[in-house]
Amino acid sequence: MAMVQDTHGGHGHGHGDEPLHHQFEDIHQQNETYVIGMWTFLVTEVMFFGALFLAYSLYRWKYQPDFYIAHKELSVFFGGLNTVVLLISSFFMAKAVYHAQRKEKRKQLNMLWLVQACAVAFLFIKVVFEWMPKWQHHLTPLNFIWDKPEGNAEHAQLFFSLYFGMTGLHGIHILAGIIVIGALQYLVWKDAPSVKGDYIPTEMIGLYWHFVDIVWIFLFPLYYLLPR
Amino acid sequence: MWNFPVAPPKASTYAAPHDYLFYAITALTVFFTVVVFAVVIFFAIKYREGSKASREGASDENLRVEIMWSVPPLFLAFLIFAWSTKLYVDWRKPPDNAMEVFVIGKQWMWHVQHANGVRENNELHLPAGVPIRVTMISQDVIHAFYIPAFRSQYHVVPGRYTVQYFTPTTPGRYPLYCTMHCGTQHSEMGGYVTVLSKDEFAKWLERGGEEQAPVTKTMAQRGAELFKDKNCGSCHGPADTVQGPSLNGIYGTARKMTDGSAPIADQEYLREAIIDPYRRLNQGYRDTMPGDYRQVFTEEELLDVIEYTKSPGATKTPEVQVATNSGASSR
Amino acid sequence: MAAHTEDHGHHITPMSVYVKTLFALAFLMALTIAASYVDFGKIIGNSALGSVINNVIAMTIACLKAVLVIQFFMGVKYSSKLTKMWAWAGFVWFLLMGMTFGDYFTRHWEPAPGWYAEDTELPPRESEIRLRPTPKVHSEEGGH
Amino acid sequence: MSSIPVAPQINTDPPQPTRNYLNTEHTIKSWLLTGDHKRIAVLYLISISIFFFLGSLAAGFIRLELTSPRGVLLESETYNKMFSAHGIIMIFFFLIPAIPAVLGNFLIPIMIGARDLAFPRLNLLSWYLYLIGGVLFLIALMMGGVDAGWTFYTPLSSIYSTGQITIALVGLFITGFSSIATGINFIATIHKMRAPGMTWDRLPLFVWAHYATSIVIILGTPVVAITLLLVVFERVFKIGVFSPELGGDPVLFQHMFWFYSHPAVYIMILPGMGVISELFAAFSQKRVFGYHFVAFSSLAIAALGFIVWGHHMFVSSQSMYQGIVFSFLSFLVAIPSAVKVFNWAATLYKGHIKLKAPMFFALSFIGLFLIGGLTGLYFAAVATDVHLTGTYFVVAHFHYVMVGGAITAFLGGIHYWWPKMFGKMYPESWAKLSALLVFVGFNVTFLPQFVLGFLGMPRRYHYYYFQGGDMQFYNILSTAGSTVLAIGFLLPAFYLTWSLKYGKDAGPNPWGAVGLEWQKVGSPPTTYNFEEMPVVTWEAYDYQAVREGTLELNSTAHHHESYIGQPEKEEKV
Repeated sequence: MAMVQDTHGGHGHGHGDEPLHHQFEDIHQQNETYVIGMWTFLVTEVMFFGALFLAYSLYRWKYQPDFYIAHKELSVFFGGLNTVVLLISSFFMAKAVYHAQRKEKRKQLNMLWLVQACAVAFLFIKVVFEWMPKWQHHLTPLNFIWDKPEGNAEHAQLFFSLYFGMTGLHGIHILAGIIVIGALQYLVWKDAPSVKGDYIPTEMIGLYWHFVDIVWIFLFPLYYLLPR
Repeated sequence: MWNFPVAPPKASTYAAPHDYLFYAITALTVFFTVVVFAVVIFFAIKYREGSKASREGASDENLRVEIMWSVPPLFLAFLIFAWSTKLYVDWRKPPDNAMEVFVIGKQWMWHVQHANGVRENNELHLPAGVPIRVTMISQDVIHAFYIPAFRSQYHVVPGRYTVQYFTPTTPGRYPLYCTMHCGTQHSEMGGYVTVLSKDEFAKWLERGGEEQAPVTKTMAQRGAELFKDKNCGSCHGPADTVQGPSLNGIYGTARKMTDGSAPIADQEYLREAIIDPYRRLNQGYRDTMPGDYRQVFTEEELLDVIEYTKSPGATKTPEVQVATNSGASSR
Repeated sequence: MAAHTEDHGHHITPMSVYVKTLFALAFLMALTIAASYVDFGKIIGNSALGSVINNVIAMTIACLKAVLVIQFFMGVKYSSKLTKMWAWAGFVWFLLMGMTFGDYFTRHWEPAPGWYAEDTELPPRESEIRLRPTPKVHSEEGGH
Repeated sequence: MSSIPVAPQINTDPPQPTRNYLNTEHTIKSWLLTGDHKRIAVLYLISISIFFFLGSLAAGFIRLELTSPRGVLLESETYNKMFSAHGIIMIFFFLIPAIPAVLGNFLIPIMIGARDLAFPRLNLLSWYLYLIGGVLFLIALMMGGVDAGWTFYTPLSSIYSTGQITIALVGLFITGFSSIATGINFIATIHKMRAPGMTWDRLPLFVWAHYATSIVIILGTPVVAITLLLVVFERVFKIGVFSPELGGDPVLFQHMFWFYSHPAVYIMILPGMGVISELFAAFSQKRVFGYHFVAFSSLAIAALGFIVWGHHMFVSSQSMYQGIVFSFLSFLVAIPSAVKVFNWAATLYKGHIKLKAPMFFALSFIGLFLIGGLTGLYFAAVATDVHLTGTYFVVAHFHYVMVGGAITAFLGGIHYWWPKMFGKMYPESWAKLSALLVFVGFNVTFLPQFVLGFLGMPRRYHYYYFQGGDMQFYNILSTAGSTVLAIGFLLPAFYLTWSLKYGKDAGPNPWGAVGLEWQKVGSPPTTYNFEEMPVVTWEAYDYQAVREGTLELNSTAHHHESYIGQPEKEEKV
C-alpha cells in the first residue's frame, strides 16, 4: 500500500507547512468547508441566545409596566456608547478581513489591534459604568433590593436577572472574542503556517465578531430603549 | 393476593368515551403491528437467500405505492385527531352547576378544602352524579392531580390556579396519585377518592368529614374573618373608594384596566390582584396597595378570601356571625 | 493555492461598501434612540397601541441593522447559496420558538366562569349550587 | 492481524507505511490525541459502553425495587436518585451520542469518500467535552446524586431539590457542546467533502439520517443548554426566571426544555433508522425501496420534530388551544415514520435475504419500533394523553422507541460494521442468541408496563401500595423480563471483545455489500481511508448492477460463509 498521505496529489497533509489539511482535496474545498462550519456554529449561537430572547420577550410582554420602570435604571448614554464602540469594531474587523484577503499583513494586524481596543473599551464601559453601579445600587440578583416607590420589586428583579444573564453572556462572548483575536494576531505575527497567506481564519473570527455585534444590536433597544 | 385487571374501573362520565378512543387506538396499533411484522417475517422467510421464490419484476421506487400507503394512515390519523379533540374539548368544558372543590398540593400531600369548610388530607370525598370543578394550586413544586378511575389528570402549578372538571358516576373508593415527580416522597403522595351517593355525601359534609369534628366555619366565613383581620375593608368597602375598588359583587365582572385590557374577575384575577396588585391596575386607581400580601396569606387563606368575595353581599358585611352549632349547614 | 482573484467563492468587498455600511448603521442607531424618546402613546392617545408602535419601530430598525451587518460585514450578499441558507436558517428557526407565545396568548381564553369569552352572563353563583351550604352572613351592616 | 509486523513508528514525517488505523501507532498518546475519526469512534464506543453499563445498573435497581409494592430495597431518596441517574445517563450519555458518535463518526467520512471529518480536532474536542461532562455527572452522583429526574422540571430542580443538581447540570451543559461539535462536523463534512460522483441522490440513507440528525442537534441543543444554564443560575444566583416567587413561569421551562427534548428523541431514533436502512439493503441484497422517500422522510421528521414539543405538556396547564394545535402537528409525524416502515418492509419483497444476526436485530427493530411508534398515537391524541401521560404507559412507550428502536438498531449496526471496524467476525450463533434474548426480554419487560400504565401506575413511583394487588404481578413480570434483557445486552460485550482476538478475519467485504466502506477500503480501514479518491459512478445500494456484473465489489467473498480475507496489497514504501 502506498503512503496514504502522499497519494493525493502531492499537497500538504496536516502538519505540513501549507495551510491545507490532509482531509481536504484543495484549498477551495477547505475554505468552503470552514465557512459552512462557522455558519453552522453561528446558527447554534442564534438558538443559544434565541432561547434567552424568548424568555425575555415573554416576561417583557407580561410585565411591561414594571420592566419600563426598571429599565430607567439603565443608562442610555453608556448603552448607546457601547453600541457605537461595537459597530466601529465590526467595521475594523471587516477591514481586517479585507486586508487579510489582500495579504497586507501589517494593515491586517493594525486593524485587529483596533478591534481589540474597541472590545476592551466595550468591556470597560460595561463593567465600570454599568455593572458596578448596579451592584452598588443593589440591582444585581444576589444583593437585590428594590427601594423605589413604584414598580413591582419581583418583576424588577426579573428584569435585572435577565439583563445580567443576557449582557453577561454577551460579555463572555466578547471576552472569548478578545482571546481568539489575540491568538489570531499572534499567529499572523508569527507567520504561522495555518494563517499564512490564508484569509479564512481571519474571516471566520470576523464572522463570529459580527455575530456578537448583532446580538448587541438587539440587546440595546430591548433593554435600554423600552417604551412605556 | 394478586388480581389481574387489564383496565382500571370506570367511575366518571369521561371514562367510557375515553376508553372507546383508547381501545380504538389499541386496535389500530395491534392491527398495524401484527400485519406489518407478519409481512416482514413472511418476506424474510419467503425471499431468504437461496429460496426458489421468483424475483421477477422487483422494483425499488414507485410513487403510486408510496401514496397508497401514506394517505390512508394520514386519514386515520386525522380521524383520531378529530375524535380525540372533540373528547378533550368536552373534558375541558366547564360543566353547568359544578360543585367546587379546592385542592392544594404540597410536598408531599394533597390538601382538600370543601366550600363548607370541611378539609381533608390525601382523601377526597365526592358525590356521584354531580359535576365537580377542582381548583388546584401548588404551594411548592409542580404536582399532578391524577385519578385513574376518572381518566383525569392535570398539573398543579405553583403561583397559578389550574382547574379540572369531572363528574363521578359510580360510588366507590379509587386511588388518587401525584404523577409529576415532586421530590423525595413523591411515591407516597397519593390517597383515595371516595365517591358517595348524593345523600351520603350531604350527610358526610354535614358531619364535617370522615374523621374531623364538625366544622365551624365555611371557607367564605373564614375568608370574611381574614378580610376583617387584615383590614381589607378600609379601602375595599361596600362601595368603591378613592383608594380601591369595592369587592362587592366583583366576582365574574369585567374589569377595566389601565393597560386597556378587560379581564373577567375570576379566581385567577383575584389571586393576582391580591398578591401582585401592580401588574395590572384598575382604571381610576393608583398603585397604592400596601404590603406584600404574598407573605400575608397562605394559599389556603387566599382561597378563603376569594371564596368570600364570591359570596353575595360580600364585603358589605364585615361582621360575620360565627356559627357555633354543628357546621354552617344552612341547607 | 488558488489566488483569490480567480476564486469565485471569494469576493473582496470594496472598502467603500464597508464605510457606507458603517454610516448606515450609525444613522440607524441614532434613529432608534431618537424614536424611543417619541411617545407614540401620547400622540395617538392610546398608550397600549403606542407602546406597540414604539416596539415595532425599535425592532424593525434592529432587524435592518442586523441585515446590514449580515449582508455586508459578514459578506453573505456575496457568498454561496449554501452560506445564505445557513445564515438565514438560524434566524428563521428561532422564530419557531415563538410558538410558545401561542400558549401564553391563548391561556386566558379559558375564562374560569364561562366557557366562551363572550359569555358575559355568569354561571350560577356558588350559592345556588346544591349540596353547598351558603355561608351564613348578615348583610345589614355597611363597611367601615 | 497481529502477526503482520509493523514498522517502528516515530510520530513525525515522513509517515511510515501503515496497515490500518488500529495498529498504525500503539502509544496511549496516539489514541488520546488522535484526529482520526475512526479512533475517536472507538474512544466513544468504549466510553458510551461504560455509561450504558452504569445506566443499566441503575435500571436493574429500579426493577428490583418495584417487585414489591412497598419497596424493600431502597429509600425513597435513593430510588429517586436511581431513576434520575438512569434517565440522565441513558439519554444524555448513551442514546444521544451512541449511534452518531460511534457509527456515524466511523462511517460517514468513509461512506461519502472523504479522508476524515471536516474538523478532526473539533471531533476530538467533542469526545473530551463528552468525557468532562460525564465525569462531572459522575462526581455529582458521588457527592449525593440528583433526584429531580432527567427532565429537571422547575421549581423542583431550581429551588426545592437538595441534590447535586448544579454540578450535574454543568456536566450536561458541557456534554451538550460535545453533541453540537459532532453536529457541526457532520454537516460541514456531508455538504462539502463528498467524493466526486457522490451526489445527494447517491448518499447512503445512513448519511441522510445523520444529516437530519445533525440539523436537529445544532438547532435544538443550544436551547436546552441555555435552559439548563438558567436553572443553574437560578440555584446559584437566585435569578428566578422560572420561579413563581418572582413572577417567573415554571411552565416556560417546560416549553424551552421540550423544544430540545422532543427533537432529541429524533436525535436518538433517526440515526437508528439510518442503520436499519443500511441493514435492510445489505441483507436483502436489494436497493432500499423508495430511496428518495426514506431520505426525505428523515428531513421531514427532523423538521416536524421541532413543532410538536407541546404534546409533552397537554396537562401542564398549557393553553388548550395550543394543545390542540400541537396535537394536530404531532399526528403529522406519523406519516414520515410510517413511510419508512412500509418502505423497509417493501425492501424485503423479492430480495435475497440473508438471515444474519444484524438482520435479526433489524427485523426485531421493525416489530418494536412499530409498537413504540404507534403507541405514540395515545400521546398525540390529547384525550387519551390526559389519562396516560405521567404513567407507566408513557414509560413503556418511550422504551419501545428508545430501547426497542435506537438500541436495537445500534446493536444491529455494531454487529454489521464490527468486521469493518476491527477486521474480525463476531461469532454468529452467539449474536443470534443475543438478538433473540433482547427481543423476548424486551417485550416481557415492557409489554406489562402498558397495562400498568393503563391501570394508572404513575411513573417514578416506587411504592404502589394504593393498588398493590392489581399491580404487583405485572411489575414482577416486568422485572423478570428485564433480567433476560440484561443477559441479551451483556452477551455482545463478551463475545465482541472475545472476537477481537479470536474472531475470524473478516476481509474487506464479508457481507458482499455495496457501499464505499465495503467496496473501497479494507477491514479495518487505513488511517486516511482511501488510497485514492474514489469516483462514484453507481447509485446507492446498486445490487442490481452487482448482479448484472456491471459493478464490482471489493471482495470475492460473495459467499459470506468463507470469510476469505482479501489479500493485502503489497505495501510500498
